[in-house]
Amino acid sequence: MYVVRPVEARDVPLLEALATASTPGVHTLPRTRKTIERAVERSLASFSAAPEMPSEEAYFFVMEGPDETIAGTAAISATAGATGTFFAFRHDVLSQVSRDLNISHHVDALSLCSDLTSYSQLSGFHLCDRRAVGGAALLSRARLLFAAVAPQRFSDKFFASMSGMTDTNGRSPFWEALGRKFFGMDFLEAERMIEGARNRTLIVELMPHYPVYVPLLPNEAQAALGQVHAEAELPFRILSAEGFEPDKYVDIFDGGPVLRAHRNALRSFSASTLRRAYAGDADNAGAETWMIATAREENFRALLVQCRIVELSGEIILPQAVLRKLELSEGEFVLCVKS
Amino acid sequence: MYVVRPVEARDVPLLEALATASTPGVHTLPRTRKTIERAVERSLASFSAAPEMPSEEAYFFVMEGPDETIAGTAAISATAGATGTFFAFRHDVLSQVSRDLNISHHVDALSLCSDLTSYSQLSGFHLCDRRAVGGAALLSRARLLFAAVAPQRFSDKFFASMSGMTDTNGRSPFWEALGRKFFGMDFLEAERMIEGARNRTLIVELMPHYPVYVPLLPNEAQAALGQVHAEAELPFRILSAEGFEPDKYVDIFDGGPVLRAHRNALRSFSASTLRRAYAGDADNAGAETWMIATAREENFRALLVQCRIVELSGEIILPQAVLRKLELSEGEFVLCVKS
Amino acid sequence: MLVVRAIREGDLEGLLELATQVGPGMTTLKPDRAALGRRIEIACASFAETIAPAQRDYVFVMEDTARNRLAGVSAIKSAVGLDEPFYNYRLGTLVHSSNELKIFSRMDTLYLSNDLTGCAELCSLFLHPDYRTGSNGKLLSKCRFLFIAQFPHLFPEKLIAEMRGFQRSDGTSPFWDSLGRHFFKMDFSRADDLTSLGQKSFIAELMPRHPLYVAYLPQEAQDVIGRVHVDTAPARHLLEQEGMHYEGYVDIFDAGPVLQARVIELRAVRESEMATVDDLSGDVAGVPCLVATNSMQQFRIIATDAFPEQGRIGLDDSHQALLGIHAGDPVRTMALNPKKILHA
Amino acid sequence: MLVVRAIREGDLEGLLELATQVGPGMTTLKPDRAALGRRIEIACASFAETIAPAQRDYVFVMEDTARNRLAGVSAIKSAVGLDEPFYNYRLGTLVHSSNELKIFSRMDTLYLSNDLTGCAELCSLFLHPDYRTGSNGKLLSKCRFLFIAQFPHLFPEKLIAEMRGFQRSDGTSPFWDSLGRHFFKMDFSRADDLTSLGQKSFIAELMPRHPLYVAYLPQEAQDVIGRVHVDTAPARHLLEQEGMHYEGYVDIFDAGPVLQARVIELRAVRESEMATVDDLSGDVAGVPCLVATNSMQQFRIIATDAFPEQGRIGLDDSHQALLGIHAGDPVRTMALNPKKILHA
Repeated sequence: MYVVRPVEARDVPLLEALATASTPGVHTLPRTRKTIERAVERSLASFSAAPEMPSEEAYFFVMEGPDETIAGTAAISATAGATGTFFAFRHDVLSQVSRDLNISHHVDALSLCSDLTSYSQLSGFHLCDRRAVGGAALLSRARLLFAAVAPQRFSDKFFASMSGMTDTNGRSPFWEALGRKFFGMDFLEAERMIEGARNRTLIVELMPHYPVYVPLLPNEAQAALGQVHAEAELPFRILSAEGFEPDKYVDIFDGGPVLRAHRNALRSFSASTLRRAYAGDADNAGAETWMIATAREENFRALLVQCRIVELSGEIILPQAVLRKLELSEGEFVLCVKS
Repeated sequence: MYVVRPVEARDVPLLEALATASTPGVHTLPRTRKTIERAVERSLASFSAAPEMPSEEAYFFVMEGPDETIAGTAAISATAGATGTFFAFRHDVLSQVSRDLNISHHVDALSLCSDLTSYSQLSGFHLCDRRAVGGAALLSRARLLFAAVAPQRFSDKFFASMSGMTDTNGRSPFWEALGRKFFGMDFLEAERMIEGARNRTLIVELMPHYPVYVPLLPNEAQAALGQVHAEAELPFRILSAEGFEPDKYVDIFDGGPVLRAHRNALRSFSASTLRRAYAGDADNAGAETWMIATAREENFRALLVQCRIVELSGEIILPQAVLRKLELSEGEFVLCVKS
Repeated sequence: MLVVRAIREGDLEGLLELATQVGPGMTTLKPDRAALGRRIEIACASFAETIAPAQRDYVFVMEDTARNRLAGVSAIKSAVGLDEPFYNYRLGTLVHSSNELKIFSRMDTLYLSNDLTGCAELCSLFLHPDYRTGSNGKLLSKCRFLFIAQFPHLFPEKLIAEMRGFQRSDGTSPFWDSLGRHFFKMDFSRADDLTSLGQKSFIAELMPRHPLYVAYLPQEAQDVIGRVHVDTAPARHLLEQEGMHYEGYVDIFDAGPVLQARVIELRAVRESEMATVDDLSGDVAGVPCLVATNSMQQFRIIATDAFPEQGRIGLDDSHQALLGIHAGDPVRTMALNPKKILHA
Repeated sequence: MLVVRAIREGDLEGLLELATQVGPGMTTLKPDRAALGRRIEIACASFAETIAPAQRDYVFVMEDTARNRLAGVSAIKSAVGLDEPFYNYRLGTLVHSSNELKIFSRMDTLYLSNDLTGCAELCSLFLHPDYRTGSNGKLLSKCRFLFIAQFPHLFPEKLIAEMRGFQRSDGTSPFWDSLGRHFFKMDFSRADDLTSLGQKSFIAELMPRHPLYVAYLPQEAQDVIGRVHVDTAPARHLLEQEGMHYEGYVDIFDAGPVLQARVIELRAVRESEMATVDDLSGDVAGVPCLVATNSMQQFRIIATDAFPEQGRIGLDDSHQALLGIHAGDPVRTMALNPKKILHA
């Protein structure tokens, strides 16, 4: 049974071991002991804070496998910009018209923008154990269930930037056509220097302030625009099912798509229900898989369970083992959404 | 009883008489015999066309008063750009950062954009008879009921540009600060030359292609940004109640707000129901005002009626006089939405 | 004997014949009788000073007096861009730097501009192939500088000349292929045809209006910015000798350079001198000189060896006749070639 | 007797004393011993040619040899903007025209640019109030042009000088109030202080980056673009005499003009001449001249009446001593004042 819970200080050594095994450039995970420690500390401080408005908080979750090892990580920031400004390219359509030649056409252009700064940002999704694929959706969506439990900690708009196309050497055709001209370094080197962040001042110092005309990009870069990395297909599918949509924003470094949603469009918000949990051996005839999360902000837990929910009842009957995993007493509230 | 119906050729003389009485600069009505005739012809052609996709069609409606005079007009275009490109200012927030001085701020800027080109556009709302204010909502919303009846004729996104602030002399502070610099003429003169259109090539020839920094505008122009003209407050309220919202677009000439909505957010679409109409003297206890439109594309009619609707029934009982006004036989479908 | 002089009404046939020799690529000199007639009319009104200075178009023809035939043509337009917008790209610099990453990049940037609006322009230079020898090309090109030196008050502060840009041997343009083509779905020769119909401004409406980093273009296109067509290199050299230079303005289609100069810095304005004509018989050792009359309507100029000194210049009868002057008359003169290229 | 010469290590005390007289507004000449010490070190390395040409900072001092005291200072930086981005606004033109409405508007536009990156800059001119008489100011300013004429190969193509912009009588700037202030919530003097700490580039990060139509600004601000502070008008005039001119680049804060020139077009480069020194006793009628040594490390220059002709120049013992030369030595010389302003 997989359980998603907030990261704890004792997780640092395991996280460090896992970071070295992941594909560079694809994940926005911290990679060194120091940055991992910083991320964990920040998460602990965020969970214990009681913000009136979303601000600098960053919540870091881990998924425990049946053997209590860490099977994956996922994070969510209260605001993408935190103390800075979050940059993305907005894919605009510019109109060019010549009446006398009777020609009119539209030119695609990418403009550096800070539109997403105040959004809450999903990041750091990483499934360490490939066998844990059954828990992938739990890992990704648990963050949103937490947001549904504690909406005052988050914006009402969310996004997740999907890793863009790179080749097996970590070379990004989009970066070659754009970022390299301004940074003068490899994609992976740039990602390492900037630690995956998109809210740093050096972005405004180095990236172009004028629209980038898409037709001027090499074909290879145009083809990569808005395309997800093979390793990001799973999170892309999960978030799409949750209600996210790619529209007009792409990542400034690798051109990967930014998925956006208003919380009203997300199943964790619009299709979840609050119920009182009781222990029992429920009738499993016609059981479905449900995602169940504690309705409390501290000591948050989420997991998957097979059960049958009675529509008009305000209750849910869960096995005693599940209640124990969730650290729940009978009669406490849980948030339930169909998996 | 007010009835909204498509304009007919016989309406031209009356429309001409009404045009001269309306406030210049506030309405996008045709004003001369020739332009009125052209608008009417275009509307007749649009209603009789069977477009597979929204294109150049422009539908022109009139509201008949009890005495069969014309009490108001309203129009809706299938696509705002028609054969051209519809221009608006997008109100962007640009981010300026200096890390070393530890200063970061946001600057508002207006960018000429063509984002609204493929939207369907509401326009030409004009209540000629001030006593007809009770029919104002009918006049405005009937266009959307028609769109709900014939959705294939329209985009799934709609907007309406509200007239911006002008003083009693028709002087627009926003125009003085911007348009005048490029057109070198008065606001009313420019509106007359361009006939209220925002999809003409001369706009791209004359208006600035670079962002206009809002802080550089005189205070008076900044104050007018996104503000509606006193005469547009009524349509503004009606459309707001229907589900429209002002967000980040403003008119390029007078800075008036552009209201936008996806059709799913509009009551005419989401809160309307299709019912079979039957004649009868309905029980008027607990009656409410309903807007009723014919569910047919040709010979469209819409009006207001007091009646009580039975929730789970697929029928509606209407007075014989109403059926006659709608030119309906018993058992035919109508679209109903609460007023 | 060759003389360059202000064009006259009667030159239409001769000009038309010249124009048939020009071939494509020179937009202002098509063999179109009506157009050339209108141009001569404006030119005559310009020399007669019956139209405003900014509207003038001074057209000069080279006449072979022995054969009574026109050998070449050149012109100065007093001001460009006053009727139709005059577009160029301007090459600028933007620096992107980050102390944190120790990055300092100096990026070339192209700006679509109308900065050259109102400048005078050298244009329409064409020398008949039969006459492409000796100093004829220099006379036909440089006559315009002496004209400007004679009447500097009639010209704006700046003078420009558009040079044809680099083309591949097959006539295609690497710059066009990398930039214009994406915004204007047609090939270079069609675009070129449209400009020759004077429709340049409409094309510019379709070009990108926001500043463009040169680094976005392929290397081949970057390399030809400001480079002239191989056939145009000698013409560029002549103009550079006279003080014109490339300052980063280029053609929006082929990135050919615009040469420019402030009028007061032209060699002709700095170095040309007035002299009084003396009779001369027999040969005298001299240096190649340009000698021009002081009159506007009777502007005539020749290239000949002479030795102007202390405000006097000796010219024999035949040269005086070519210029339509006599001993005692004033002329403006300048060495045909600059003494040296300064620090070049 | 006054001579201008290359600065030396031993000039620190004298320079510091001068700097205390400067007052606010000159960012490169603050009375800061450590900073001035570093500057002298770089200047000495520049004259000794032990650092690369682009890093050099040639500082000249005017010495009163009788009183063994420094009377003034001036400098040439070899290249600006190579360590910190160097920002200006550039005034350009955009034409908006519509045939249909018969509108043709020519709009001035400001572009934030780093175009002047790499140019040499005249800077740090200060003359002690006790010496503000006669030709001293001219000598102190113009010495730099003769230095450039002597060593043109060490300089880039362009030379610039930033002029202080217009201020109201209360010290406020109409241009700042209309533009910078909106993007940078502080007053002009605070912004000016920050730039004097060398933090200009950070401020520029906050300025609008998209092209700006000048017409957006109030008339008062439009009117001062390219206008100098009233106290700076004489300095501007001196530089313009030498061939520098305003080409549309202005300061991002106060819109003061940047004067610029191509080095090969400077009067000193065109007109200065080499001459051999002859002994002279007694007065000779002459014109005010600048006379400079040919040495870099021992560069010395004076202003005196002289009559250079045919490659010879007579100088008496005292002037030879000031320059540290003897009869038979070569010098570079040029009339202190231009013969006439060309067509101005």
